[in-house]
Amino acid sequence: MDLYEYQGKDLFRRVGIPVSAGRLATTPEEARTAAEELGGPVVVKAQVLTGGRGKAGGVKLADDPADAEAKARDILGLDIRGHVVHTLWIEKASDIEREYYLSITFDRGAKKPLFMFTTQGGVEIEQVAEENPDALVRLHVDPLAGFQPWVARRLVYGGGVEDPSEQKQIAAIVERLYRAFVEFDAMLCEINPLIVTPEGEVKALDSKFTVDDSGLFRHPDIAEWRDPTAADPIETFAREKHVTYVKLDGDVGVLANGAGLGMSTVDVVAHAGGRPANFCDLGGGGSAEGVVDALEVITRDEQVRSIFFNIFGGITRCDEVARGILAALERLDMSRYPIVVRLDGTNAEEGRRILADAGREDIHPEATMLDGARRAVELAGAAA
Amino acid sequence: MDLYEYQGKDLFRRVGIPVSAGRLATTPEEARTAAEELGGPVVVKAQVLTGGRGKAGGVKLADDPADAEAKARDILGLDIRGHVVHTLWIEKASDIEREYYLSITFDRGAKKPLFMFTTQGGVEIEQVAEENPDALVRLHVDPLAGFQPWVARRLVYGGGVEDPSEQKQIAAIVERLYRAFVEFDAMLCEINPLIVTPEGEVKALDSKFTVDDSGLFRHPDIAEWRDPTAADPIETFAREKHVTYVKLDGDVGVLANGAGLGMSTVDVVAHAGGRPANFCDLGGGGSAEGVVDALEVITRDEQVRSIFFNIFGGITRCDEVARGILAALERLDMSRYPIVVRLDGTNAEEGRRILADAGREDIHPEATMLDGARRAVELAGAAA
Amino acid sequence: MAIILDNDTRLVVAGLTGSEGRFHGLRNRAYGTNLVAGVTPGKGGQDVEGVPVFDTVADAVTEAGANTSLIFVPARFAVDAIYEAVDAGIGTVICITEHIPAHDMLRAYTYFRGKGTTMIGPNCPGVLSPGKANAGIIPAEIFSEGGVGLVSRSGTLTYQIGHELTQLGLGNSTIVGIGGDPVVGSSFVDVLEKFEADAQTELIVLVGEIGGDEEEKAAAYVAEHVTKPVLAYIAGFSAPPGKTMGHAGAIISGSSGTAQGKKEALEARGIAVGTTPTEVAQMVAERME
Amino acid sequence: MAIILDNDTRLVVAGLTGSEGRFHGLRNRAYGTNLVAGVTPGKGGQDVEGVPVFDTVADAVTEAGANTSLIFVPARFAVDAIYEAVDAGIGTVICITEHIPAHDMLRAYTYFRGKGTTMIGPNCPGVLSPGKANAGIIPAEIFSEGGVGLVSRSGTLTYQIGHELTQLGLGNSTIVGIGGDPVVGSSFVDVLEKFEADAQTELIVLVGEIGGDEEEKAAAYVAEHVTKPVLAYIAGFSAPPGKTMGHAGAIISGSSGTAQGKKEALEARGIAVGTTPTEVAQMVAERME
Repeated sequence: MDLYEYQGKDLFRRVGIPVSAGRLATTPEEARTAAEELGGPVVVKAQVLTGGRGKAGGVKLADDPADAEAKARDILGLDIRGHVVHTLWIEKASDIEREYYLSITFDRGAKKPLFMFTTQGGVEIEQVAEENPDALVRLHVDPLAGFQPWVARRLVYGGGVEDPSEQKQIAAIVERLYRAFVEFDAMLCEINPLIVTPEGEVKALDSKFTVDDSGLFRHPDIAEWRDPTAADPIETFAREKHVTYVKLDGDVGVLANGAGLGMSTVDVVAHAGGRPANFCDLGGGGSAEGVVDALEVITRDEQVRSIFFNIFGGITRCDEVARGILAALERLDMSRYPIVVRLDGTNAEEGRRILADAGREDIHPEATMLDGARRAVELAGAAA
Repeated sequence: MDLYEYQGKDLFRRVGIPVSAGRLATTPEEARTAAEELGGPVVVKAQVLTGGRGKAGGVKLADDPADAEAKARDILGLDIRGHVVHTLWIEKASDIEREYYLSITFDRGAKKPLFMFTTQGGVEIEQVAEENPDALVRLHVDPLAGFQPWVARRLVYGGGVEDPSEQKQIAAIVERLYRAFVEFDAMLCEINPLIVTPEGEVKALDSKFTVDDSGLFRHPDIAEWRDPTAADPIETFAREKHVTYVKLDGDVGVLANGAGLGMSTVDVVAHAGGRPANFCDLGGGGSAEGVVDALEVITRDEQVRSIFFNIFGGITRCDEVARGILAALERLDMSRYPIVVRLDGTNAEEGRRILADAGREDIHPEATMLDGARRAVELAGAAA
Repeated sequence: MAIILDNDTRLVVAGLTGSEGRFHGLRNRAYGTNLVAGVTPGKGGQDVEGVPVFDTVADAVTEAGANTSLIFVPARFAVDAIYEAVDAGIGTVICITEHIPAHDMLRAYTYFRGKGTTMIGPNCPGVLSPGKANAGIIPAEIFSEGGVGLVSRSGTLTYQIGHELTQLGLGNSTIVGIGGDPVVGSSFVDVLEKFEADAQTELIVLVGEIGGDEEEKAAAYVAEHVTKPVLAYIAGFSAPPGKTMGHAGAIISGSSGTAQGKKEALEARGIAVGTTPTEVAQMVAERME
Repeated sequence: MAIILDNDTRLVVAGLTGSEGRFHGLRNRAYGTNLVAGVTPGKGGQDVEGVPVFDTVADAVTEAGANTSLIFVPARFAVDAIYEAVDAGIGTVICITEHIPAHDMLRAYTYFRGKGTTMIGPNCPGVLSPGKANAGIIPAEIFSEGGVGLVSRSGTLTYQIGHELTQLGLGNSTIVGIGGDPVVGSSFVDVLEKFEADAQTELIVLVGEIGGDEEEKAAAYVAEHVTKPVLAYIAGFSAPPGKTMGHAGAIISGSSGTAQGKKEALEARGIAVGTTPTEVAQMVAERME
């Protein structure tokens, strides 16, 4: 689960990482009030779960409350890489002397947390890594031994920070960031930029924070932060129905059981010349009711022209899937969708017979995954 | 640092291990008041840093406040294995259905914390280990991975606890005891007995708690608990003077530099037929001032008849030690003590010359450790 | 021979008295796996269709000689079950449970790797050595014994490829589902090493997917250490960046973890990558002739 | 040859700019030890009598080729210095610092043992390989090069025995003070293993003291794995139970850890135990003839 800047900063504050004072606002008027309360110039920042908001005009300096209201009006409703701005973070403006970068991520390859630090902050870290790799200090932490003070020293001295007061402040932030990373089950905590003010104060000017979904049960307060308006509305609906669904931009609806087979099915549809409309994993259980829910989710996407069921039964029983398809056809308006069905594995024959016995013209059985994909692509083309 | 029962129970309470309500008392009157406040029958328990207080009459049941006052009168001032009772812990009496044993210690051999649990509680654990080893469950915890719930299950099921409510309560206590062990830098946390009341409630009826002296800087509140009245008065004085000193029961005062050489010197004095009065380590530095302090400590012991300086100079410089001896002779009343001095290692010749130049009859130089010990034993015998 | 599971496997199921543990445990036994024990705290002394249940894994080892643990307990208790198995001296741990917090697995991984335990999963379908033993949820009936070693991050995709192989008359030495989480107990490299050392395995099929860099590492490892032919399939060419595709580990972050990148890394090391499961199976058949 | 330290030793001193670190570090250099660097955070770029000082151990490894770390920093920072050295790839760590909390060392021990680091101490006098290198506070001038390996939990007692040996014309391969804390990086067994493998060492003297069971373990190890003659001395026969004798580890708990028990354990395995340091030296001289 990705957090908004203001949420990540809330977590930073909890572990003692310095951030600027700020207020949330969802209307230009609230932005004005926030600026009044904060006093002095403020920065009006779009809260969106994507990068590049600065270039897209989502971050603006405002000299006074009236200006804050005007800038808020500009930014609210902006579409930034497909994310519409509903929320603003109004923050006291900071003078910036230098911009650094600090992050800790989950290094899956090394199976260890990885710190990265550079004094070349304020730009994308990938760019630093590519153009000036020596300026980027990378350091792993042993997950059992945990954080040790030398880690902070290696980052700070290795990164070339020379001022002793800065060294000390950054070392403290490094240790606290590790605590945030572990305590909040984070997969990523990034501070970019980590700024030094003209007065020599170091603080986090932005936050990028990703929490492990599997760890959320330990953090009910963070789990409540999930913003249904942030995701695609169909994905939000899918989450409510407990259906694993990712929207793509095509016209062939895809259902499979299992994530790997699901990804492969999407690929094979593309390989057959089609454009998959989604990724959808029925999951291990694959009850008839689950099939109805998944079809309800998929058909919310108005682009869908045909549907391809690709089931390889293991725990999932093909007869159950077949019953689910028939139940959905009764309960939902499925008249627009030809359905291609490929069943194999557990109880596949029974499943095929159930569908055949239903004698419906809109159900198209196919014997293999590849043939099924081809047929679904063909039918989507015919329906377009 | 060993803690009193009431101090250990305070730490138990902090981590959530159930203990009975109680009050401290240092006079019979306070014991009466405590019993009144607690209500009902109480147990009056001598607070001493040694075992076997029960057999010595240091733990008594009192039916009412008047009885508590009487029992307190009996117990205060008792000498239990050389420890005089100054403090009592007045605790609400518990009905005991069963007595178990639970501890966690620092297993130096395995370099891991070691849990021990048995349902045969209430007796010395060494006895259980010897007579009924199968009844004692021993289980290590990996210090980096830390406590895992299965550890508690192995102890509880392995120990043969059958009641599910007891299993659950003990498992929780096991986890909390581990937390106490780590959080308070303990070397030993022992609950004996861990009782089950007739109502099925599990709680710690006693506590034995040893905190690592080197970890005390993290626990200033615990460090303050050190009771100067608990130790031998000369040892307490030595602690104030920062002299490493252990009182023994002989008449040859021993000073050496280094713990190993100190122990060895004590042994060699005994080997030479004498009775060492103490172990005393001058430490690595061995300044003249330190020598004066150590001599002041040693001569507080009225049994001392002669003193043996055994110095092998490494960092310690023998000339400095010699100067310290002469300074002490000037500043302290050392007239009763013949002093045997063996100097070797760094600046030994200069040290020997300094002593020789002083031309004192009460200083007896010897060339080897063994000869020095023999001479000191001989002089102690002559002085007796 | 085969790897991880064989005729010497003595399986204990953690969570045998739960509905999933019972269903799959007994299914594994019905296949011929030597299921010697179950573990459920508080249910020691009971049995599940004749399989004795113990309170602790240590008891299952001492009393029933268990040497392999199959974990079906819920996510919040699964990591504890892993530690328990490792500390009881179990040499092979297979964990089916999904949604284990990544930080918990990270610590557990560091711990059991130091102990030399073979761990498969979590969030995996398990391991099947056809004709010998099955531990997990892989539908054994669609596989037959043979010379193809199959290792995959995914369950159903493995069945799909296995099925295509079976239809071409090819069998498997062992099928290993390493799991789709960010931290899994055994990587492709770990399993490749075992297949390389296994006499029964003649050819290895590696089934990868987007996310992480295990496929890239596997490619490098194969080039240096594997003498047997290796073929591959990668799922997720159509996946958009930044979205997890069902598995917590299947996510493209920035420019890393893409299917195309993995395909190129594999091909650069001479490992042919099939475009569809069907094509991979055909490629295997050609090599095995 | 010798063990732990030899002519290939490239020493970095953690805390070289502190008074103790400077005094002993320079003394070690004066003896002939190849002191290549010091480490003090914030003092990188300075030097101590020509020895370059770095901010981090990693820099000392990269820039000065350090392979052995000698730690003189205060107790509260010493464990961090151990971790730092281990993670910087230092193969041998010698820690003189005393009063390190036992729990901190317990965790550090578990960590560095998993990495294969050789660690000596803490709370120890260091290591001396006469004629080659000295790291720590052992007064090197009283020792000479020879065939006796000496391992001890104590500092001055070691000097005493070494001195007696020197007076009998005997020299040492290496003198190792393993330290007097409850948890030390290398046990007697670890050092015995090295002496057994060392060509220069002809005979081993083990100097133990009350507390713990490392002497008992050493006795068992010698009986099974050591072909060279081993002699021993134990200090603390007159020590009362329950009192720490200077070293945090020197405490008799209940009936375990007594000098008599250790003596008996050693003698039961055929290891002669001298009654005084002088007697031990004489016994060595007899064996070395």
